[in-house]
Amino acid sequence: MSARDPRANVAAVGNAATHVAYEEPLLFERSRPGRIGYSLPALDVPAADPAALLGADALRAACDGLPELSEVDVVRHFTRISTWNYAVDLGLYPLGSCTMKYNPKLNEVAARLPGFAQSHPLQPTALSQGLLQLLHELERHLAEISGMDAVSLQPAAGAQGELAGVMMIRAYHESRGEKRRKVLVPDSAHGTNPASAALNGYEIVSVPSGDDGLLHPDAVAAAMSPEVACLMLTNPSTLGLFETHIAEIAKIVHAGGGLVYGDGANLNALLGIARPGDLGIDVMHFNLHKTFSTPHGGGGPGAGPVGVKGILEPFLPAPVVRRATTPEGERYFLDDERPLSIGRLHGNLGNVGMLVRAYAYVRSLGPDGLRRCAEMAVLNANYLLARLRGAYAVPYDRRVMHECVLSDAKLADAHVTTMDVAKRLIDYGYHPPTIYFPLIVPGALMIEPTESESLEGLDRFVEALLAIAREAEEDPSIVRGAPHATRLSRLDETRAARKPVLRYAPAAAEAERSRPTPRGASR
Amino acid sequence: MSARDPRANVAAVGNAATHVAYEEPLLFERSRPGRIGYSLPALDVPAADPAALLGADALRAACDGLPELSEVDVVRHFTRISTWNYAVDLGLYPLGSCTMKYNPKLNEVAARLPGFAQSHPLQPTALSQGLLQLLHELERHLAEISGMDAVSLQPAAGAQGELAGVMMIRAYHESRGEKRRKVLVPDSAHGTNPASAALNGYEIVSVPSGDDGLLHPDAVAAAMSPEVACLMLTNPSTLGLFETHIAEIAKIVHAGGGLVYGDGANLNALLGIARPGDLGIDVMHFNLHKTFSTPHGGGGPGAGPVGVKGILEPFLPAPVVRRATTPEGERYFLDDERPLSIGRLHGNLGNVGMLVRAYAYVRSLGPDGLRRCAEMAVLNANYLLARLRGAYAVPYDRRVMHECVLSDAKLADAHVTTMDVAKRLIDYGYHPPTIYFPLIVPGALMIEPTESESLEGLDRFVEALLAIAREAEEDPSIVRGAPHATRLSRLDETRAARKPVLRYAPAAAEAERSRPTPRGASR
Amino acid sequence: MRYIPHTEADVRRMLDVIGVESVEALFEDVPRGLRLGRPLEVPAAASEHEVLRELGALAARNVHAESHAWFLGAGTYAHFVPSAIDALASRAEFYTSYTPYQPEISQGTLQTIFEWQTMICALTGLEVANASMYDGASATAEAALMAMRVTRRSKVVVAGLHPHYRDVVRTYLGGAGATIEHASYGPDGRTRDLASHVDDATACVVLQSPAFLGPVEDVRAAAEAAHARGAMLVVSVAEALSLGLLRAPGELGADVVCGEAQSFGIPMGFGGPHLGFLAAREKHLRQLPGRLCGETVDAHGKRGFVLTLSTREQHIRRERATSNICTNQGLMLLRATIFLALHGAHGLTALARQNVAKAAYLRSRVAATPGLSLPFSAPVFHELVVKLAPGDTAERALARALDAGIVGGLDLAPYAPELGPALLVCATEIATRESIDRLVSALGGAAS
Amino acid sequence: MRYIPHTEADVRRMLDVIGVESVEALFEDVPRGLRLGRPLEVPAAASEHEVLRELGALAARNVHAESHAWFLGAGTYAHFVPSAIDALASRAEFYTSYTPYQPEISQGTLQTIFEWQTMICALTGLEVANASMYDGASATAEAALMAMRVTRRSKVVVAGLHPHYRDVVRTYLGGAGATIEHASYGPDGRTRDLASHVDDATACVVLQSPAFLGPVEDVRAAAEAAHARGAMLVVSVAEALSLGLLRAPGELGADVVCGEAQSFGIPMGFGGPHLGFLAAREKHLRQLPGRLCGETVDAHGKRGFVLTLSTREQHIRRERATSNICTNQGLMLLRATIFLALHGAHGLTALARQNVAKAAYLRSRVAATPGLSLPFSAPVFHELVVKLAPGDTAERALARALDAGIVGGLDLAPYAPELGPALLVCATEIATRESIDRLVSALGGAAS
Ligand SMILES: Cc1ncc(COP(=O)(O)O)c(C=O)c1O
Ligand SMILES: Cc1ncc(COP(=O)(O)O)c(C=O)c1O
Repeated sequence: MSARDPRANVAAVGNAATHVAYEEPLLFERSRPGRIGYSLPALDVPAADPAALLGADALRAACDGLPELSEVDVVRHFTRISTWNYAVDLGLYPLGSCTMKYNPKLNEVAARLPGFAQSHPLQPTALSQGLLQLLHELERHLAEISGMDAVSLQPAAGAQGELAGVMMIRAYHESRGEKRRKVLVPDSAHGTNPASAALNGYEIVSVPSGDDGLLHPDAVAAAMSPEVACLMLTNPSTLGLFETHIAEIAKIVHAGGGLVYGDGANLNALLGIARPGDLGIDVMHFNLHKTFSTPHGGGGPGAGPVGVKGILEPFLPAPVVRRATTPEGERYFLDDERPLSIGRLHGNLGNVGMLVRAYAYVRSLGPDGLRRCAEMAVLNANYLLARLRGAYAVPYDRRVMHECVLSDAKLADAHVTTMDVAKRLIDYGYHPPTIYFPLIVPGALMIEPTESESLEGLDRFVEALLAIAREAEEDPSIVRGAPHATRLSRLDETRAARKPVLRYAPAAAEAERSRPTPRGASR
Repeated sequence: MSARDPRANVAAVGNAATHVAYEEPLLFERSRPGRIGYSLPALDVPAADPAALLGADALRAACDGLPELSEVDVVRHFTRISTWNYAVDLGLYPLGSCTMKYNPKLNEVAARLPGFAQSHPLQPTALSQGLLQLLHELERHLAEISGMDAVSLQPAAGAQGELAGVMMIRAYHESRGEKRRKVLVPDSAHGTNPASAALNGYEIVSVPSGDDGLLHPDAVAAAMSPEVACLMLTNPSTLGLFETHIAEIAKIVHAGGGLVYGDGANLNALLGIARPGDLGIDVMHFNLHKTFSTPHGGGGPGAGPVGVKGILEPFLPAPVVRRATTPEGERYFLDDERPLSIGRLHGNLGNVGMLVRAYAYVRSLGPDGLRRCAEMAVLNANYLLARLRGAYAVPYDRRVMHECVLSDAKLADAHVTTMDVAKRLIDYGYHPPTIYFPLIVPGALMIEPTESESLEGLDRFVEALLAIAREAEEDPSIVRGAPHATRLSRLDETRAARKPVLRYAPAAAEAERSRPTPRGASR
Repeated sequence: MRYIPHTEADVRRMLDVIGVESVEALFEDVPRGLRLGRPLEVPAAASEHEVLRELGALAARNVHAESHAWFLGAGTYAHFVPSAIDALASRAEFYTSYTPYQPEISQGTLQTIFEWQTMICALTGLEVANASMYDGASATAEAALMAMRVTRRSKVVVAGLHPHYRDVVRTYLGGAGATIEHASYGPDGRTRDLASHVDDATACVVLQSPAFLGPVEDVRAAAEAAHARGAMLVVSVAEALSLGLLRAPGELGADVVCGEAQSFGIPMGFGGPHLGFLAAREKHLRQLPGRLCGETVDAHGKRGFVLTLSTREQHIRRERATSNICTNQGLMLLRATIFLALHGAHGLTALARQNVAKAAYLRSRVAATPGLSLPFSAPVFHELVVKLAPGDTAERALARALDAGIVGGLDLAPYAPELGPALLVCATEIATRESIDRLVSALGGAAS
Repeated sequence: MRYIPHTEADVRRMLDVIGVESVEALFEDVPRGLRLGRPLEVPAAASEHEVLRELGALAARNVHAESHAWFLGAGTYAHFVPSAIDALASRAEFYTSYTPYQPEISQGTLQTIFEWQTMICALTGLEVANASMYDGASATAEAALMAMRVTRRSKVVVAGLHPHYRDVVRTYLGGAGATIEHASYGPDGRTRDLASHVDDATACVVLQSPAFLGPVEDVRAAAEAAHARGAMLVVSVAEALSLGLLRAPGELGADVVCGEAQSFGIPMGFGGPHLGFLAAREKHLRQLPGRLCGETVDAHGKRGFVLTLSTREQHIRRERATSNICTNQGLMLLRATIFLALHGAHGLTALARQNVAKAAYLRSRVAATPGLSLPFSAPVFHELVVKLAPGDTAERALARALDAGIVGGLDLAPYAPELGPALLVCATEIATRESIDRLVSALGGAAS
């Protein structure tokens, strides 16, 4: 292979290769009239005439626009396109802030038990005692792990947990006759924080991080006022740093009558080490799809339970699961008589299937295992930082927790960007890290290895990143043109946004594909 | 892409691409002392000292040579290496004689029901009535489909079915005081036929096929003698041809006191159309992993039930499943009192998990669906033949059944062989057909599309084969050097056989890899 | 621990590279006084087999749709799930991947989303659909918020809504200063006098059809009532399967169609994870909440898909985003897309017709049973209200059904006490004639 | 039919290309008189849901290891199967592929086989292992045939063998003109006087250890007895897990080690599919039956794997092949390889030790229970014979156990009637102390 062969270094790292892959059109392009992929039992009741029952005008004859396919077609379609995805089960998936840890197979089996998967949220509670007990125990475990007093499992993801949390804060202030209008959000925060606060009608006040990347008490004090309902902070922060001033900051907010919301996305770093509830946080969410190993599913479902201190308990989403000791033993029921509750957030009790998985995870790890997660996650992140420090810029170079944030500053001379490094990593057989976040780090590469990665796995990943840094110097166009090993080369995101094509339309698809496309139009 | 780019035509056919793939060492190379991938419950009985119980000399301390891995390692290892495989769920898998039809997902669910998967072959039959009923009904369905009088589900694959069948033939003759020493096997037969007969101590007499590829009565008559225990034939034959003289041939064998064994590997072509039992066949095997959709599993497990006419029933493998009508209703039991039985072939009742799948398949298709399989399988094979006839040589060009056999005769001038065409098909996104079999066709390409393939799927496959034929003329080295799109290029099978390395040995592996390897050493 | 690969030797080597003495030292930034200093009080780790046994025992203490004949719906429906769905959704490439931020290595997920968006547009009769919401309830709340943004009005009229959806809408809209008005049902069970609730401050009418109590609503009339005052019509479909038979609400005038697609291949799962969907007209695209997947090309002009228009979203727009949603219900979207691909243009309609036939048979049996009655005459899809004999109670009727191996429906007392003792009963394609007969005789059993 | 994609339009176009009028015409080579001419008499097609319901009902009519506490072994063992195994073996790339004839597109399967061969060599203490046999019984038969080929002798002495294995050996060897001699067990339960059966015509001794009735046999002594007369020693291991603790038979003198690896992650499945294995010394490689996978390089010198030495096999060697086996138990080999990878060098031993401890506890409880007795003193792995009280019967004892929710073992009457009323009882790691206590009290219950 020549030095210009984009596969040269890749082969040296020994993690990636190319292999035959399969093209696959859209379902609609595979469709043929009359093909069938389903079966229905013979109707054992008199056939009803929907037109007579519902009026012909209310009906459609068929679902035009849906494809017609055999089961074979459908199975192959999805099997083939699945192979275009990267996945945790294929390797290191270092998306910072996302905690792409291993998703245990045991959890998948547990969640599919018919007594969980085939049960109905409205069946009488006497007939769902097993599930209610599980939910109640999971609430207790999460409360213990976080140092909170009570937990609601209803929120379907972290952002909905935030929404619930801020709502409780609002309800709390309102219950005290206070109308506070502002929420403090550090400039390093995840976008869901301000968005969730805004959904509550709050005005967002951005609090700048200090030069060391940390949130400083004086910055919070400066922003604090009687208008402030709460501070939303993330600890460890999105820079992967433990907010060392958290106790003092919480004191300042509390002194001003405000509350402290904790974004629990990074809880993995603290399991068994420290508890948000002990750090001054009044309300927080958990991302069970991060810390508690439930799979991300290509974009969900997740689960975002919310935990609160006692003062906020009356405001928890309704209903709540309760346990009662009766003459027949422990009984679980749903309590809907919650006059101060912010109300329901979910049509039912939440993403229960994910809660079952998280429960299985807590039971599998126990106290020692949970702590070991935090320890090894932090060890991994610090090891990566130590090994990459020379080749990549480290904007805030200090001890990190579960993730480290690098940048492309050193590559600027070669006109190689974080985007290029990310895409080139794909050629080396890795999913890229989170990029361009947090926003306060220009060209951020946010790397979270999680505890699931072994030393030699990290070493191979480091080799890839070091090789890319060398390539950036020696042959930057290889990096800028990446990925080279994928079925599709770099995709034109600008074009997608400028002229949105958001669904398949037969004619449009034809025209689209015959239109000459300018090479290199993508950034 | 230049004309020499091996991917050029491939892209035009639109079936294949290359994509990033993942390298993966052997389990042993991933191993690290102290890593753990299992969990055991805490021991709830007194710990036993095996050395005291069994004697220290009888024990080992640990299983040296086994790797040490975490669950994460193991999951990734097998997920990664799985992506190097082709599969029915990825596309057309035209292995002739193998009937790589779609493996319904329903069958996989059914076989995993705990009442099937977790039950024990020796539990009292009163506690296995559901399974025994299923087995009994499957026997009846197979008997009806094949026109046989009785069926044993014991054989674990086709070859074991053959073994059982020939054993019954031997037992039959012996029961009549006859010691016949020969078995007639057509030259087009699968290797298991002579091997199974030889295992029975028979001498094999090869019967030549006629110029039209068919077995002719005169050839059989010429080979027939009182020494002949049976003729083993395959209908449709391995050339994909219906043996039109079968009735007359059977008559000749029967007249000579012999029996006719039917290799049922190609039964798919006859479902609902004609029945081996009506064609003069006395005993046959089924390959449930071919005709009845059970998955091939990368080399099994299969299931090879054997069906017999009444005269052979007493010789069936023991035990057999029986039904009795009792005052409490139908009851199923195992009958082991079979004095003439050839005995057991399997430690238990056979590959029951595969039998459950086959049962689900028969129930899903019903009489019409089974016949439709045969019809569409035959339609597909004839369509392929019609479209490929121009570009590839057709040694026996006549109406075919479920498969067609081509050859590389037309490519000889270009020095392109069947092996080359097969490997080049991989670049086009297909598994190659069966090659160099049947042995009577030099350079055979034996293509069995099965009924699972759609018209447009066949058209794409035809385009690939036509493109390869063109390449063979225009740029044969591309074909000879194939595959180009795979992680590994063509493998050196000669070297593997000359100096067998059949297990991993750390030192050997090192030495092996550092040894310079002659390029182009493979054929 | 089998999920964590580190050996003690690994840990040592890594600490050396980092240059610290101990793992403990890595946590030096955590002030001592803030550390936990004791083991967590959660149960000790159990082995895989023990965990499965424990969970198996908990699972066994819930009735479910395989243990009992099933007539309980009310927003969560017992339909058959083809086996291919779980087989495909269990591919690690789908379920252990993240949101497809890096398109070159996520085309499997992205193409699926694009296919889903296309199918939801076809089913709703609208032009743009997003890549899922948490569930039908929050999708409905987000739809109302969207209408408020589009119209810059703050009143929302709701009709026919599942009471839980109503609650969630109230919760979500609390921060936006909305007022919510409920239109009630008339004697036939359908929403009445909708127009009287709509005024110039009305952002939208949110109409559920089929309504919570079963009736298929008059979407066209609702659209006229809303549009007459410049309000939008949001149609919420808590049973997406009904779209297989009923005319697309978009064709009848709905501006936004949202709802719950659990019926498309997703197990009931004690209420979640399910699958919210939301579709709208192209002109409102910039106000749409949630993720969107769009078509584009790669550097060689080959078609591919990317997440797009993320300037609407929280990670770019932050407090000015159209929603705070981030993680959504991706894997459920995959399941539903597979379901729709399997059923296709005709299968979905055929399946919907079976549901209608089962409910019609149930209705006829109820009508013929002394003691039971049908309070509403409006046509239904697969769910209807059954009034019990005077003096009977829903609890007793359900207990009789349970004795017959049947989960018989929803006790309406907490939701519609005005109906007296009544059940909401749902008959899907999985209800056999025989089980319907047994149900009806159990429910009517008070009379005997 | 959803498995068959052809539309009527497709069929028409294809017939046109072929140049025939009808599908029927394609079958013109099938003489009219030989055609069936009527629909097959199998039940009409059922929908997917109906098939699953029907099979669910059939499945529900079998007891199984999740419905009952389990002490029945006798060659098929109830062990815990880690969840990762089914997750991985359910990958379509593994289970819907064929035997890896085309190595460039089958490396996943081939590398797995190579790993399996390596691990079986490690466990047996031998040098070459094949890619599986149908089951332990046929593997044992094939091993005996192999010994006959190697030694060119025809007498086979069997000892300690599972009666079903014995039957299968007899069946397989019938065509080869072998004579089979049985060595019986002595007072401690172990094989006695083995040497007295071995003579110069003896091809091999086939010794099962642990023996069918439980005792761990003296492999070294058996090797000496066999080798003394130029015969080979075949050790058959019906419980592969015992190799996790017991010294590798190859180290003790066995020439061939074969057996059943169902315990390595394969469900009992009413007896199959299971996994036969077979290992031997390198010098006998050319006589080995079954498929072999070997290491090689590709055209660029990169390591890869292929099926090799197929000149031993039926498809090349035909009637002179070492075996007729073709399709074997590939997917079960994958499961077992995953199982061994998860358990590894130490886990397998730890698991085996738990089995020993459970059986030791069972033994101690039996010894302490009036009425029950232990006929044999030889050490066992996890299975042992329990003699019932005089006057009791195995059937009654098992019925008492069943009443207590326990499947209590194998009635030995058909297999070893000389023992009187007795059971073969197996306690694996899944047996809890509490269930062992309950079992023993149920078995001893005749006394009370
Ligand atoms: C720091 C942080 N906060 C909040 C969220 C939102 O969580 P979810 O995606 O579960 O809604 C994320 C997830 O990406 C996050 O990284
Ligand atoms: C014609 C024919 N006969 C027999 C067999 C042997 O069947 P099995 O592989 O199931 O043992 C095969 C399988 O390849 C075959 O194609």
